[in-house]
Amino acid sequence: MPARAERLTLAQAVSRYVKDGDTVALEGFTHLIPFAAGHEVIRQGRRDLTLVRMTPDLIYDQMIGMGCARKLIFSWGGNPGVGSLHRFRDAVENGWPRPLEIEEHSHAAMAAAYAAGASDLPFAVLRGYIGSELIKHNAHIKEIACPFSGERLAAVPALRPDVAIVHAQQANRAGDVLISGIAGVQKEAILCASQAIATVEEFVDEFAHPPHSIVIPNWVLSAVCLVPGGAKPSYAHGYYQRDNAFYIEWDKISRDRDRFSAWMEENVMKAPAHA
Amino acid sequence: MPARAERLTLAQAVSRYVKDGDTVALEGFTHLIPFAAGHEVIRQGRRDLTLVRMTPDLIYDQMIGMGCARKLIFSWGGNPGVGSLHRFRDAVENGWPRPLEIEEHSHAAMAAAYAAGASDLPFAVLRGYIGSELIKHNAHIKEIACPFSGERLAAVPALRPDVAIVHAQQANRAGDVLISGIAGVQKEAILCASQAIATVEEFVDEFAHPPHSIVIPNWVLSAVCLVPGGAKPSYAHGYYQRDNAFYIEWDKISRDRDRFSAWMEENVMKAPAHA
Amino acid sequence: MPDTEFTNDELMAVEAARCLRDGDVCFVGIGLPSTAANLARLTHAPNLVLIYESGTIGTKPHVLPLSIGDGELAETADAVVSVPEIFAYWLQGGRVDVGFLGAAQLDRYGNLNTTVIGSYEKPRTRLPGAGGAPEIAASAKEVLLILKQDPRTFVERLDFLTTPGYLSGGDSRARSGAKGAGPVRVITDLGVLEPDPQTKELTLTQLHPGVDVDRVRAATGWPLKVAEQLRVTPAPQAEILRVLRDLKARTAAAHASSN
Amino acid sequence: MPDTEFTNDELMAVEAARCLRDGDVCFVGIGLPSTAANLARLTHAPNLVLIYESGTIGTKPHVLPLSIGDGELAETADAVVSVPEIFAYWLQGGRVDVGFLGAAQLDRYGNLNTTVIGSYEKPRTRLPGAGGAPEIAASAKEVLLILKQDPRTFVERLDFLTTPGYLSGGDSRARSGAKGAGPVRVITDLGVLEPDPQTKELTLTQLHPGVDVDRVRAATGWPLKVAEQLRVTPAPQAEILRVLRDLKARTAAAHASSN
Repeated sequence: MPARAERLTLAQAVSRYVKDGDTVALEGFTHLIPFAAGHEVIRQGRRDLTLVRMTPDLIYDQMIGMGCARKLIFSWGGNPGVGSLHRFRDAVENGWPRPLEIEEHSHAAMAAAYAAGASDLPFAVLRGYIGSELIKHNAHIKEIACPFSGERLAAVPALRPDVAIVHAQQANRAGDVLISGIAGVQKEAILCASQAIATVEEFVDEFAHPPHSIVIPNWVLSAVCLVPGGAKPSYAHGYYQRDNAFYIEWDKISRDRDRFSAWMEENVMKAPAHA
Repeated sequence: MPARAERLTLAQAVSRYVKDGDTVALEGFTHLIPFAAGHEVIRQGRRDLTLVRMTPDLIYDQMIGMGCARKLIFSWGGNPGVGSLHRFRDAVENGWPRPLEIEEHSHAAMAAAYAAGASDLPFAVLRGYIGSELIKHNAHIKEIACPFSGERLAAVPALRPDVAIVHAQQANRAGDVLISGIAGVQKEAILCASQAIATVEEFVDEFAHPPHSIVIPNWVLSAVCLVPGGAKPSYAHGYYQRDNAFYIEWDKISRDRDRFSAWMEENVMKAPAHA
Repeated sequence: MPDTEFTNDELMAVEAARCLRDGDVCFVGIGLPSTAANLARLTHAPNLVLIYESGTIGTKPHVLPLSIGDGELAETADAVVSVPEIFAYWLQGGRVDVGFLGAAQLDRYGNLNTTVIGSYEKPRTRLPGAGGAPEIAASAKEVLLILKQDPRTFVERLDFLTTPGYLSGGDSRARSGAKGAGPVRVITDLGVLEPDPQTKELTLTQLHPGVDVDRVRAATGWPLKVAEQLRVTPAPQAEILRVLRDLKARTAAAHASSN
Repeated sequence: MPDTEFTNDELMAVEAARCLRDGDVCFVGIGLPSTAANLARLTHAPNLVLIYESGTIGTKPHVLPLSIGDGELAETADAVVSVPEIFAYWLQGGRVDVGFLGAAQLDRYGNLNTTVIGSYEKPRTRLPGAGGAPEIAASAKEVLLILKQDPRTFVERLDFLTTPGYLSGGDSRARSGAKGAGPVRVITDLGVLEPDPQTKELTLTQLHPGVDVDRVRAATGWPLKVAEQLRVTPAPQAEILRVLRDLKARTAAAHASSN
């Protein structure tokens, strides 16, 4: 019998479920990026994490720059609509603050790898990587033949992180979680992980079931944490919009190591944990 | 550029898109079974069809009994909650009205094969058929090794029917189709087929987006046909309930070849086509 | 019927319901399994999570569905997903604690036949086939079998092995790659059989009230192993019988008026 | 700016929009592709179907999204699906007519680099990486490339082949298993390049107004093939420029007030 999602503070949930050396997936495809949870991981000083995310975005740029990560599994590492992720680049190009191993995929492969993990399959099959040199640099991309036609396709290993963290709009009293709008790979991230944490904007008595919404049952979640604004500066459909200005500003903040460190000290390290 | 769903009568749609010898999938998992479309296929006298359906249900019992089918690809061939499909049994056991070739799967494999077809993959992988003698009798079940772990899994070929037919609650003016409630494998059936026909209960100006609903865009459908009651005696969530009494009665009607033939003549062959 | 009497079907449903722990995730089929699972949910296991293969998760039907995809299953569900998803993410994904299965034939290792009587190519009786059973049997953490016991069902040798139990016994299932434990209990109209911890051969461990071992042996098509200590199934309590009969009456009334 | 003048960016957007046929299904990225696709939808191609990789199908944003997953994309979509589904059923499934791509480097066969400048292990510049590009390039029926032309971008030899164009030219793409036709047009700030029907080498076929061949050669890192008959890009009509500028103004106003 699975445990029911427990209502914890974010600090409790991170402390209990995210350990040094874990493989951790904070998902949310542009929408509902779990920034608050990532900041809590930084505050709690986690190290040697393998970070998994299709689009590392600012949250992984911050975690990488703060030295949390040993390895990154990803498919597109830019600042969307702006340019580079400077902390990611500094780690890859110069090993600062520590060398970062990378395992690099395409979006299609990573999405399929999450789905394979959720399905408890060891690998995913796709028409992928045709002609791409990524195959040469990633031992986790192999060829597989169709047992019926002989056709050659690409295979990638399933993603099976220790912990997945997502942000969602609502939880009900039972701890079921509602995601509305763009749902990305959040369901797959939750279902492929050993433990899953959801932070939510609010608790409600009953879901209104807006169009384009999905419900994640409480019994596939380890913890649900109330964290209003937990996706800022990304957005939460129906709650607040994306802070595009901050994404542009991040380009300046993150370009310089000292300015980055000072900003993180001021805005993350000294910020109160969500109670 | 794909063609947009054309609004046709059911007779026109079947006449245009269902040809003798075609592989045809009428899907709907208990809910929204496209009975009216199946009846139109019978009335138009199609022959040598390969019928694909997870649960053949009464509609394929009728099509098999009327001699439309050369082959059946399926995973559970019973009368749900009642017992046998007598026309299916008579075809398999006695070759009446003609021999029926069968390709038999489990539900999990057939669902995965539909999804593989929708994904334009040549095969699907699953943890399936462990210990089952179905493997010995179905050349379309093979073993495949994980290229990373070496683990052995089952593979089945993707389903790629010539035509898929589904029934849905609503279409809008553009020809987009709304399915609400249990959605089964209808989206996959539509997307894995070369042509797709949807029959609908009604045309509406705008969808209300009830909970648990999905929208199929008009540009993956060949035709949309107005057929109120088109799923009877199965049900259409929000429109009418399942005619359980008829499912029980079918056991008696279908047990005897003559009674079956008389019933079909009276209730299907002489019934007016939906205009 | 007075509260203190009960039918075999009622006893089977009550005994099967007793096997479910509150909070279990249960993959349910139509018929006795659905009755048992809903009975458990309405009595000692209010947090039982019911999944039907039509894609409804956490459904709480007020009356028993007659088909696996009845509308009320969707209306009262926490989530409704596609059929490919229910089999891939939820069953194969290892999220199901208990799967219920029945069969036309069962052998001493709990292997099941729902495919044919006679040969596969020229069957004497063509049965419905596999449905979800092979993967439920492989992936659910535990399987409960519910079927009436007679020598045509409990056979020395299956005509066809549709769905794996313990295969050829011993560690053969463990070596097969199946993730779940297999059939941990067979609940019949005469008693309960459980696999021997070593050989995995189904062994009579419990008798229903008023049934003796000879009667069970006579209803079994192989030389039946019998446990040294036999339990007797407790008679259903009045309260659970009342809930069961209410559920059945509600169901009958609802379906009679459904056309 | 008066209606008769226009910037290079505007010309690129207009020229890219012209390539889209009404009713096409278009897999769109952020930036110029999104501008071009929405411009086409608001002018000659009202039935253009826009798919963003965040899972929005048939979206009709009133203003241009700044990220691939802006809320308005979901609000105005015909359907919103998961990211695994958008890549499996819709892109890989062969439902996309036109994919738009850009890149940091492009070679004469339309192969793209978005991964690194320098070596992969010790990159001089680490770029964002593949994203959806390799599978868009392989699976979309046609690919349109939009990028500004200069010798650092249009290179003799890619530092890294992230995404396939025509690979080594000739029939090498056809033999690769890629289902789509590949990059049928490269729209730059100077003109348009198209693949030679046989060799698949990108060939200058069209010049923007006021640009001459020498200027394009100077902006190209390989000896550029030039078609015998060069077309000249028609200047944008006043109406399409008005629509484009309205769209951009609406977008700027919306995003300025979005915090």
